[in-house]
Amino acid sequence: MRREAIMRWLLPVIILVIALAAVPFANDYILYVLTIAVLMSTLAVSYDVLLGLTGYLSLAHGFLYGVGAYTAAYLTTNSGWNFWLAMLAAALMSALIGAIVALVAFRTKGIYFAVLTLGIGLVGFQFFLVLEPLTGGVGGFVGIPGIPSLPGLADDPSRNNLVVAIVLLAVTYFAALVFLRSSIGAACLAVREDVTLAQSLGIRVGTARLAAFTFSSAFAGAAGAVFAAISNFVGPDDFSVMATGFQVVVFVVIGGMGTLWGPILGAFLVVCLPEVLRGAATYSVAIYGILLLFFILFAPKGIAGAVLALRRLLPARPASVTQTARHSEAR
Amino acid sequence: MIELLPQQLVNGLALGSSYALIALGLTLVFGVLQIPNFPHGELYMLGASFTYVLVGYGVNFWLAVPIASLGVVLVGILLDQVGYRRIDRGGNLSLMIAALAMSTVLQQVATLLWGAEPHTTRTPFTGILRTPYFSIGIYQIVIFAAALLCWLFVWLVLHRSRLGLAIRAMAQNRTAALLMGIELTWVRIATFAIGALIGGIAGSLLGAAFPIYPTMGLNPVLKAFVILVIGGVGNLWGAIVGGFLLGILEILVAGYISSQLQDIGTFAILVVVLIIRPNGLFGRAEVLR
Amino acid sequence: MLEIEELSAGYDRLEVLRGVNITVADGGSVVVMGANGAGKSTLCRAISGLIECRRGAIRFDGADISRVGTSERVRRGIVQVPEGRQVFPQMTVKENLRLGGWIHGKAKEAALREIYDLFPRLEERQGQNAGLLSGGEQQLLALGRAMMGRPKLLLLDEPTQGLSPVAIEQVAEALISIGRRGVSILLVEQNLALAEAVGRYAYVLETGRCAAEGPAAELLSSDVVAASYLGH
Amino acid sequence: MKRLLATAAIAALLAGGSTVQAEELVLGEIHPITGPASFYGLVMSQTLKMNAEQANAAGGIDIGGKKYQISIDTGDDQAQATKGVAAFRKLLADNVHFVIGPLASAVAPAIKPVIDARPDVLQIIDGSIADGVVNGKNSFRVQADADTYNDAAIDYLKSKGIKSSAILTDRGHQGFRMSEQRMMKSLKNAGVNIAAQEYFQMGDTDFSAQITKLAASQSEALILRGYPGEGALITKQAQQLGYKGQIVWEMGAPPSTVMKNIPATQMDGVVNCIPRMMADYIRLNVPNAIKVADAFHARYGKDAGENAAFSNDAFWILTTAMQKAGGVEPGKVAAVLKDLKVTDVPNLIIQYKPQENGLLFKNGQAHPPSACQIWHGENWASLPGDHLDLTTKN
Amino acid sequence: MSLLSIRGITQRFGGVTALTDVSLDVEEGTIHGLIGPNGAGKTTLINIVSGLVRPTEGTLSFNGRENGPWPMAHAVTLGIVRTYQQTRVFMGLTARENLRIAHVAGAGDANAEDLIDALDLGSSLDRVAGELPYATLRRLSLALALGLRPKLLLLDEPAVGLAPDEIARMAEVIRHFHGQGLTVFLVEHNMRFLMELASRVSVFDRGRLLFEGTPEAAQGNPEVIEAYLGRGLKKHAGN
Repeated sequence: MRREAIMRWLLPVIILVIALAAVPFANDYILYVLTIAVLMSTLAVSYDVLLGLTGYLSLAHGFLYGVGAYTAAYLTTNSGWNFWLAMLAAALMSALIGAIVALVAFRTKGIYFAVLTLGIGLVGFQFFLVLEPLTGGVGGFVGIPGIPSLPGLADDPSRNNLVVAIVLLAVTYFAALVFLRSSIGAACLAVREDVTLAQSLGIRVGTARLAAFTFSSAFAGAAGAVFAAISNFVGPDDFSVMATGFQVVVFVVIGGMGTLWGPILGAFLVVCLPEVLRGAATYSVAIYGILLLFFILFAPKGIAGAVLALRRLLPARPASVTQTARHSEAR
Repeated sequence: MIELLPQQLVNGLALGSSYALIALGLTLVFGVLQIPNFPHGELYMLGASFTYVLVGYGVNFWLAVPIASLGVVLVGILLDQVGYRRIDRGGNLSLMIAALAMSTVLQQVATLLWGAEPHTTRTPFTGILRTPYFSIGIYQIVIFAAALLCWLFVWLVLHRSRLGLAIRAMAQNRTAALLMGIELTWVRIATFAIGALIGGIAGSLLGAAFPIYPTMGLNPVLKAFVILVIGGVGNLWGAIVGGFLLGILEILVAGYISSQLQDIGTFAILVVVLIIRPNGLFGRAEVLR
Repeated sequence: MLEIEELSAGYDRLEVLRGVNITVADGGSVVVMGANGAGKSTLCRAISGLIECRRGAIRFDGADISRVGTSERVRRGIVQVPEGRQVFPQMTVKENLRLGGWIHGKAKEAALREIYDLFPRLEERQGQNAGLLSGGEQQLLALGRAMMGRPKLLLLDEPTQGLSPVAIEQVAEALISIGRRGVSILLVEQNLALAEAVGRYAYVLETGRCAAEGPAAELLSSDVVAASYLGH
Repeated sequence: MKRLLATAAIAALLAGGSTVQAEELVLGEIHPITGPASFYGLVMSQTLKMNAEQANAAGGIDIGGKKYQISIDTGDDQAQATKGVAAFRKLLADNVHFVIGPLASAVAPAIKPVIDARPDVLQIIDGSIADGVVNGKNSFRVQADADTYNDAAIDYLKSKGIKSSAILTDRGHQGFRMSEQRMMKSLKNAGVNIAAQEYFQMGDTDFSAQITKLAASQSEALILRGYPGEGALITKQAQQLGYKGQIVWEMGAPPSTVMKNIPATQMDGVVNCIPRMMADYIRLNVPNAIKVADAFHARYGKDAGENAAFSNDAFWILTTAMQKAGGVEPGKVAAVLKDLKVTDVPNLIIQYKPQENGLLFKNGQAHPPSACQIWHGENWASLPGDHLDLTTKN
Repeated sequence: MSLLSIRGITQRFGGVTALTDVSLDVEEGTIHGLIGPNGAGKTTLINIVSGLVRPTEGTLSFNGRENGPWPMAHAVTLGIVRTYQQTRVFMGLTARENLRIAHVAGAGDANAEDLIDALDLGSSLDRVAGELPYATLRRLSLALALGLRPKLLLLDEPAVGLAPDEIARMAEVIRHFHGQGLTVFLVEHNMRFLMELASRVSVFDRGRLLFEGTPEAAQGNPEVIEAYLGRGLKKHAGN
């Protein structure tokens, strides 16, 4: 079996085992940090379907995550929906809005695409502030019901949260793998690598990109729904371009674009490192920047690339679904 | 409300000239080297911070401006040599990510050096010009003049100097420029130097009117990208006109629609422009005509 | 003047030149013929330093220049008229010419005068943007621009491509007059007529190697070239 | 196996050790120690640590007959919600049951659900003026609420007989935005006409569109609600655009911060209506204020800043309540807090307005008195007739 | 019966006319060559037939359907597939992934094993395309097109840049698939290669159809030779 494929299955299992093993022992704080790391991994995996698979740099992902969070918050709090139903609705809502954003944004490419999605992210953030009846405005959305207990975890909301987050990550990850292996996933790869060639192979470029963006939005929305429920409160700051929108880029680039499992590592590193380094936090943001710069300059395939290189056994280059950033010219 | 229009238009022009000043350097670098120099906002911030430090040491403001700007030039060249040069063939995505990364790093370095707390250089221009129709601060006139002068400066460099000839050649056709014996490295350095110089001057002057803090460049550079898209990539005059346009539009939105929608207005305009014209309002303008 | 020895060069995976040997004597004019894909443009790009030389050597005036940058090669006197002319479309004719002499510092009027004498058409159009010129005029401009660099060796990459017969004649005339001034010429061409008009010595390139060489008059009138093109 | 035994032995030793040192009491705090808001948060944290050092140096605090050495466990929230929740949960995981903070209005509502769910935790907010974060059961606040800020300004307008006012609000400021409706109502009740209402955002540098409109409204007063950085810029631009009425600030605005964005002369006559803070009490010669300020300066070599008073008071209110409860059980301490009288607490800087029966808190909210100051020369000065009712023993 | 009929195609770009009133037919089951000097408009014609660019004037009919040309995606579903003069494969993906994309994009009924064998890609499947030797890349790019099971394959200089032995191999590959019933429209500069394969050639010069006939006839046609070798500066000869 090829190394990349091994990693693609092995790594999530390792993370799952570690996380689940931690569940019975960890304290509230560790559970919370792990839950956030798992949620951010979900977000990173969903974003990798867009950035890694199509090569388009969108900065509106934080906004779509927020759409999911607010949708679920509103439905569970004000309309009394069941959480699971609300999560589904949040995913659909994010997918819908994501599709609209995509229809607008894919008219452009390259820097224009990045600037446009940045603009959409900023406008969206402002909407969270302004649409007070729906979002609570600057005060945030308060009193969001927690996640309903899974069997056996009734008296332990923190563990319950982590388990639900892990399940969501697993679902997202396998959905992403299925997406990647589907004909649309193949079409996305083709679009990323060479739009003209893809067209001449009869691939419907527009459909492929739209599907990737929508897929990515839907799972961002689901992650947002879980975030809202575990926090019981969401405020606009959680979904700003410079916070979440930029951070997912960091996760994916540091982790390794297009591998799906790399971004999980990236998210864990970025979320957990500052917690481990609490106290040295003054430097933490600077460290993100330096890490990001380091990876893009010297290891554009991210941690995943480094892991694969370490495990290099055959003289041939690793077979991968990854793109090296160098091949995603002219988007 | 309509009787306020002259004043609001002046407000818009004043705001727009600060945008134009910042957009000018960004569009130059993008036009010549196709690099989305996101850290241009941080060059602006450094211009302000250096001036603040110098004035703090008792240096005269008008002396501090050029010294600070030259300091920014060095940082600008460094950005290119450290960050962009080695991924020049890496494609758009790598360039954009490197740009975002360097932007963050510079912000953090500034935080470590000067703290997150806002500072201000004591303003040397406090006067106000009042007319029956509008009033305007002297510093706003200075910024307005600086925007036009910087544009003129860049224009003169590009069109009246040997270096400018080389820069324009490189922007229009890299291969042919190389065959003229022009060295890409020097054109890069010169372009980044000029871009950073303008960014530095912008920060240096605006820092005398506005608070100075590590993330102060974020908003302006976002606006500058909007201007870049509206005004046409590499179109210097477009940067000036686009800057004024955006300034006036923002003021009109805040003044006549709602000050809650000021930001939404700006970016809604961007979205609309890009929907109608995916390559910007003035198209993918002739690079550095 | 120019000695190319066992030169190999290409792009990424693709090796286009596979051990090419070419010599241009002082004041000589050499043509390199070959069908598309034979490696003619690659040869030009390798000589001017736009792509790196993988194996073999390029010597110019006795010095090995195979590791020297493009700019330095221009300074030493190797000036290329690139394929497709590549004028700077949004600059005036005069600015294009000034760029040709860029390495020699501020362009002197006398140098411009010389070019205008050679190509009076350019003087008429000196204030116009180069992008607005006709194909033939652009080719003359590219030639004039190269001459502003005071070349010792002028490299021409298919200067007749896409030109009308009249324009081709103008180019031929210009090249002959340039040759008379003692400038060495290396002309890469598909057009046999121009090659015959300009070249003294000829090489035929096929799939990245020299398939034949000899005095132009003999080689070009023989069937070798036609065979290479038409596959006889 | 040997190793396992050794581990167990160490664990037992540690457990034994902790019973020996039972007199150690850990107080948690949650403030932005890093990040953009660290400028405000750091001094608050330092004040708490200084208080603990002083109490320890004096032999500790006597609670129920035991002398407790106080240690401060710092949670850095970086003024961000998620970071704040993590920091807060870390404190809880460290077995901390008393938390002072937060400062940031992004953090306070985010940790509120956690506090509501943990009756064994007691929180005293010393910074955030956000709405709806105090429950009066296990979460209290010594900082003023937004209404206190608003009422101070309204009282000022009333006292000057001002009949119309324009308002300019930082629309990203949780406390000011959420209290807007209540403020409108109070203004109406006070007979003040709201001539115009506009917004800006933190980080904005150009306010000319809004000011042009506000100036055209010809209101007698202009109330600015937000942070002093923008406040100074707005004041400057308002003068430039010919605004003639009285400018009234609602912002914690130390002179050093104000001066950074506006020449002193342009500030002349601006009135700031806010709860009294550190600098006011120093100016009004409150002994504790001077004592803390001097100690702070001696300890850290810099000024304590405006919010130090709240942190200082939170510390003493909490420890006093523990003493009165005779133990460190959060539920009991909270019960004491509800009945705590202003005069019960030593070392207070802020001269809290006693509520019914002299109580410090009403529904968990303490009431720092507010007052207006006017800018003269290079500094804030008391308005004529301003005086202080000393309500606490010192 | 002709599979492809090109009728009156004219293409102008700005002021330049790249093709002038071109009409020609490609018979089913043939290898039809297209030659001409640089700038003759050969690639432009391929671009038009494949649907990459729309012609200024003119129509196509293909396999009994009128009213072409069709947009690229549609053309592919009708069975018109092209390759590019530059090597175009998905450089960042493995050969296997490249083939999977073609497989997915096509009807999915292509026999992948047959393709891999015929194009000798078996040993390169798990290597990233960007690292494969040039000749393998050329075959891979051909495999991508063939994976779509075209009726008509438009080949734009498949042998460019190849060494002589590799050219022979390429010719073999084309013949192999031609033998399976594929119609090929072949633009090529390498005349020897073309002559070996094509049963009929069209010669273009400056956007016009200059000659049509057998390869041998083309080689002997004075007009063709003139166009190709560009004689016409006789007066300078000997200068």
